[in-house]
Amino acid sequence: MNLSKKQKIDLFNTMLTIRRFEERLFDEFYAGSITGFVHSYIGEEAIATGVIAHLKKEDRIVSHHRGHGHCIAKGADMKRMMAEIYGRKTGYCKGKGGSMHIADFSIGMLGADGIVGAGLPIATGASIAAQLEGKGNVAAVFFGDGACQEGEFHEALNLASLWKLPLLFVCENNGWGVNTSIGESFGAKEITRVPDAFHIAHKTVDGNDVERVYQAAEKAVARLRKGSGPFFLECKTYRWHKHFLSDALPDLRPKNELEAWKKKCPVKAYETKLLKQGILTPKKIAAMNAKIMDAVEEANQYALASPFPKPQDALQDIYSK
Amino acid sequence: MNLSKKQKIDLFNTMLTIRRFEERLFDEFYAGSITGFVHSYIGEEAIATGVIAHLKKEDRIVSHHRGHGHCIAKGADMKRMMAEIYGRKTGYCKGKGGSMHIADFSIGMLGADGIVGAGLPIATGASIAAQLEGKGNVAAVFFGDGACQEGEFHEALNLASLWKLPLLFVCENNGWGVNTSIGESFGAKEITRVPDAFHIAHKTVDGNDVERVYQAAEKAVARLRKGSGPFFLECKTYRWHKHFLSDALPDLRPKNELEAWKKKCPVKAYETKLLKQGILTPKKIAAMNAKIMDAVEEANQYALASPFPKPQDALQDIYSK
Amino acid sequence: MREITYDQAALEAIQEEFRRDPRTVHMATDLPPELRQEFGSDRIRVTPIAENNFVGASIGLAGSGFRTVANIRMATFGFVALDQMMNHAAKITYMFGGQAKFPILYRMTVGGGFQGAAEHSISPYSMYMNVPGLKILLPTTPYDVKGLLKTALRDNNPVVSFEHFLLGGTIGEVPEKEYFIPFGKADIKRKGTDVTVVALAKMVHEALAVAEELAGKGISLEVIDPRTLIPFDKQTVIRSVKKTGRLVVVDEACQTCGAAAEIIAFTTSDKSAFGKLKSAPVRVCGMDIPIPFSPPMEKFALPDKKKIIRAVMNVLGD
Amino acid sequence: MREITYDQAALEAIQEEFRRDPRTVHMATDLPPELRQEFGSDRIRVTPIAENNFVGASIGLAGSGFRTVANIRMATFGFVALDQMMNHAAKITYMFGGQAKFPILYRMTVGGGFQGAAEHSISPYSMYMNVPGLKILLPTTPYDVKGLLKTALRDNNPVVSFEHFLLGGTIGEVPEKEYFIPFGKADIKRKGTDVTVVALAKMVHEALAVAEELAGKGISLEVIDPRTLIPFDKQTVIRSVKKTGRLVVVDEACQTCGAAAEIIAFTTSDKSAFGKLKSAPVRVCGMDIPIPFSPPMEKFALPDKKKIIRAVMNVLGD
Ligand SMILES: Cc1ncc(C[n+]2csc(CCOP(=O)(O)OP(=O)(O)O)c2C)c(N)n1
Ligand SMILES: Cc1ncc(C[n+]2csc(CCOP(=O)(O)OP(=O)(O)O)c2C)c(N)n1
Ligand SMILES: [Mg+2]
Ligand SMILES: [Mg+2]
Repeated sequence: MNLSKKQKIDLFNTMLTIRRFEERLFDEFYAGSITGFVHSYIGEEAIATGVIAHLKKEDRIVSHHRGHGHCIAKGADMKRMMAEIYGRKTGYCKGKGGSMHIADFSIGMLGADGIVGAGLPIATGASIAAQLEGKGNVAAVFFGDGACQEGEFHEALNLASLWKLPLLFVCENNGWGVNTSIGESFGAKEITRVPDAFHIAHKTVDGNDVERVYQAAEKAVARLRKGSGPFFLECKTYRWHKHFLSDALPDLRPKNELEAWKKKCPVKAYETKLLKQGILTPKKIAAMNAKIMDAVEEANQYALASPFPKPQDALQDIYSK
Repeated sequence: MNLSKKQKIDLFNTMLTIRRFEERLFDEFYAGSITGFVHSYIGEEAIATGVIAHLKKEDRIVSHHRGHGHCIAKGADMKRMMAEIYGRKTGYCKGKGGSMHIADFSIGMLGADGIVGAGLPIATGASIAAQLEGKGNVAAVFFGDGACQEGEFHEALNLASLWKLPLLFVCENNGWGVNTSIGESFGAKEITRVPDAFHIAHKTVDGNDVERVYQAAEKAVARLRKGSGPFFLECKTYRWHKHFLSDALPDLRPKNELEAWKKKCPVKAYETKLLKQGILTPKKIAAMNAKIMDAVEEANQYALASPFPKPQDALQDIYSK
Repeated sequence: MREITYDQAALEAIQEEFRRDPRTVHMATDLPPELRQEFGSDRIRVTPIAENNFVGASIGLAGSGFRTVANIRMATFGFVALDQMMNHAAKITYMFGGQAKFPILYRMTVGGGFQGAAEHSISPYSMYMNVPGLKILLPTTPYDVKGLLKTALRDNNPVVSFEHFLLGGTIGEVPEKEYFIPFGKADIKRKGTDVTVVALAKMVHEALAVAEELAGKGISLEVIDPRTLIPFDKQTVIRSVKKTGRLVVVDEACQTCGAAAEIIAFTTSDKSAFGKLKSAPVRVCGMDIPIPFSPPMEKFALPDKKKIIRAVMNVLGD
Repeated sequence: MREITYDQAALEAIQEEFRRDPRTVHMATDLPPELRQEFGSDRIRVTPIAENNFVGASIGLAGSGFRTVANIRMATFGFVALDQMMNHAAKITYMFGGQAKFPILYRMTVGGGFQGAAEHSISPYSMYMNVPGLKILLPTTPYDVKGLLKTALRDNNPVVSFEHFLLGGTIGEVPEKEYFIPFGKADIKRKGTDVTVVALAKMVHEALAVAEELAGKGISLEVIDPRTLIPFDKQTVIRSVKKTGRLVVVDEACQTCGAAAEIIAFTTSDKSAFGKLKSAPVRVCGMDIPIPFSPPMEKFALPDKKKIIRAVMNVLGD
């Protein structure tokens, strides 16, 4: 399908929003206003953007430790995200979750999660629900190349294949798990060989090219809605920051690798393309950017102005009524 | 490689020994002399026999819940096996293990095990040891089709592929896990698609044809000894008895399926073949059988004559010195 | 009143609630034929042998508005699934700030005494008790299992029901009429005045047998079955101990860090109960060893009536 | 004496033992550069992210005559590996009748206080204590971690070392000369007469700070660090309680069924200690909630000096 002008601008806008959101947050993190484990999605924005563009509110997603991008793309409120990351009462999880555990069930964002691979079984459940409801809704699960090493990956592929679950596997293959390269940690030269073994349709795309991701996801989601079973979309990409912001371990990845990937910045690349196509102008971009910066700053201010939870609030939400 | 007369007779002898051992044991079980969970290997004897024929004492194996055949083929002492199954002090595990937990580390039999899939990671360790020792020794792990559904399977394949471990995966595919068929429980139409995804060499053979198993294992083990990495051998077979002898659940597998497989009895088929080839005569078979029956009966009597452990023996062996 | 088996009572609870609520799903590696027949293969699913997957899938289903019953079978298989159980099921309500409900019933069998050996004979409920966020049941009779599972199937949280392997076939009275047993309400299965005996799982029955036997000798035991471990009805235990001044806790699970340790700890930490204790409390637990296969050793490893009697005599000062 | 960090001390223990015994292997998802440099890639292996696999592979290596150090990193990742840990590592020596040795050292970090939130902040040692067959360490100082790991690396059993996440960078005296700390020998980190304080993991340091503070007010605390949870040096605790008549147990882990419950249970079950207790023992533990992310709530959930002081005053009858 050809993308409309509006669609293209929307994609760019989402990517830029994720980028600006994280940049703002990092300033605060390095200034000491935010603590805990914060994993950056910068460099990988095209994936969440291109995939989630096809999902409705009723479609459910499960994310991983690097989850800000998925939240934003699914339509989460940046104010409540930021407040959560700051540990404030007004955050999505009332300050109980932090960066690694943001969820918004009301928009089908079933949560970021800190255990590698653990979103996969949960997502099979979300897709069973979609299947049972029979309304053509789907589930999507985002996970890294590292998650493919855990047995949970295998079990989820098997179940999805067997039960023809409407589940979109989105592997964000950034080539590394912390400081271990995929070559050192995964025996199948291409990850997609594994879903292929389970007869799961798959495709590998440049995860830094938002239109490629968009187009591949479009076909995949259409298949899923028709009930044709799961789809596996591998998106090759790269993480720009350390594994998590305050990681004490040095980043051992080759410097030139990072430099090369930075040249393939998904946001910049799309900006250049849309400028060339005349869909955007420098002025328009500046306006978009300003608007995003305002929204991000608003979120930041909202978080800063929000109260911390009371100590005793820790005693709430252990159980649901 | 062509099998010598002696090799053929040995294969037949091992299979028959496993068969007679279990038959004897079942009589005792149904008579009430033996308690606990006893899983029968009858119908699958050709696999342990054909594979382990290529293993030396220094090669290590890991078995699963259906482990009697692997023990016998690896050269375990039937007296101590029987005594263990009876829970006697003279058993391999001093009565602590029972049928599901027989091991003889002195001959490289690292144990039967009751958790589906759990032998796989343990076997990767045994093969790392072989690799580190650098003497061309190998490890082999036996597991059912059911075990392929657990994440432990995936993780073991990945590690073996990645580290080129001298590990022989022997999948005893009997088509069922308890009352669930492989078709209902595994998404890859052929199991070997999964090791294939990890670039692990593989072969599927008729697991009821001991020479086929033998020949496939011969090539596989030779490869392993040369350091060419893991091998995956799938052996198609069938279990004749209920999942375990005292299983309260009815056997829900189609009756005709069982009948068909019984016609393909690995022991009977090989007997017929060796008779045809003039390698065995009815007289020789009778003699072999009598000798095996004697040995099995000796084992049985040994077990029966052995004392039970003292209650306080339960307090020993929690830790090694 | 009609008498049915424990397993039958559990099944009835599920049947009744599955009839009431179509957004319920059953998952297990084996097929419960009665359920499949009545509710069909969409709702009654046979899973691959991948416990961690279906324990996790239950969470995804719950977060999507479905209620799942996931039967893990033996508790030992549950160890394969502890990532999803402990890192997720137990924590997901809390760490997401209570924005969603996770109605899940996990079932598994515990216990020894059937020559299952070390792997298959285990009662790990205290491990689950140490990770907040789960509710934990320990039903000991057909009546209790039905009433507790019924309540579980209306609860909006992950509930884990530990059912002793050897209780499944036991028979007891179960009303035809619908009933629910609230969580956090211990059952005083026998009233008494001399010694408080808190017994767990199958040991409730051994304790009751001992109580009967000792009654003949003029010793009166109060036998308390907590029925739910989380929440735990501490007050009933404390009240009883304040009355009797003596406490014996009987549990088949390994002694160290078992539920029995917790029961003694919260009782002795309670000032009023502590003040009334006439003698040191005693545990009668499974030994701190893996369960051996061979019957004489297995019997030695597990609590029994004799050991309970010895403990009772001990707290009575004999 | 020279001072080094806790992490450095742990590393030294491994280096020394790896030099001594070439049949030693290190596995973890990350690369310890000093070890890799000295011992090469055959022995120092970076594993895939598959904890259950390398926990199990350690067992196979052990059964084949190798000793493995498997670093799981955070205890929360250990839940992925509990099948191999609980069903196998803990039981394999026993269920095979002691015919083989399984020398393995498992390491993982525990604890909260660094805004890791519910999943990454956990201290599940009592779960491991409930499954017999493992030896369990809880080293709290650079000196202890080196001496205990040295002993672990000569032990022929699976040993699990739980190391508090926030202790890794702490500094302390560690002799240059080789030494070993035996298992099952508690360390009385401060002698005292009024109250016995048994403290675990990082809480040892909080308890010592409280002891120092209260000493100024004429209250004398005896602070006991058990150092190993299995085996547990019960006698040192009991002896101390018989002297002081008062017991406070401080642990960051969740209270219910935690190690603190066991410590209170074995102490109050001891007739001689029970007889000497002047007041009900008190636990100061992590609350029975998942650890929340936000600092005010996280602080509230964990024990601290104030809470310890309150407990001490409580057992002293104030
Ligand atoms: C079960 C488990 N093991 C280890 C970790 C520690 N850990 C967190 S993220 C990570 C790397 C994950 O790599 P990948 O899945 O590729 O995601 P990426 O960080 O590259 O986006 C590791 C090892 C964890 N969180 N959970
Ligand atoms: C983790 C785990 N889940 C479930 C079981 C119960 N169980 C024992 S054997 C078995 C079936 C195994 O099937 P397969 O691996 O094909 O071996 P087979 O019995 O057919 O030889 C099951 C489900 C178990 N022992 N361990
Ligand atoms: Mg990655
Ligand atoms: Mg099978």
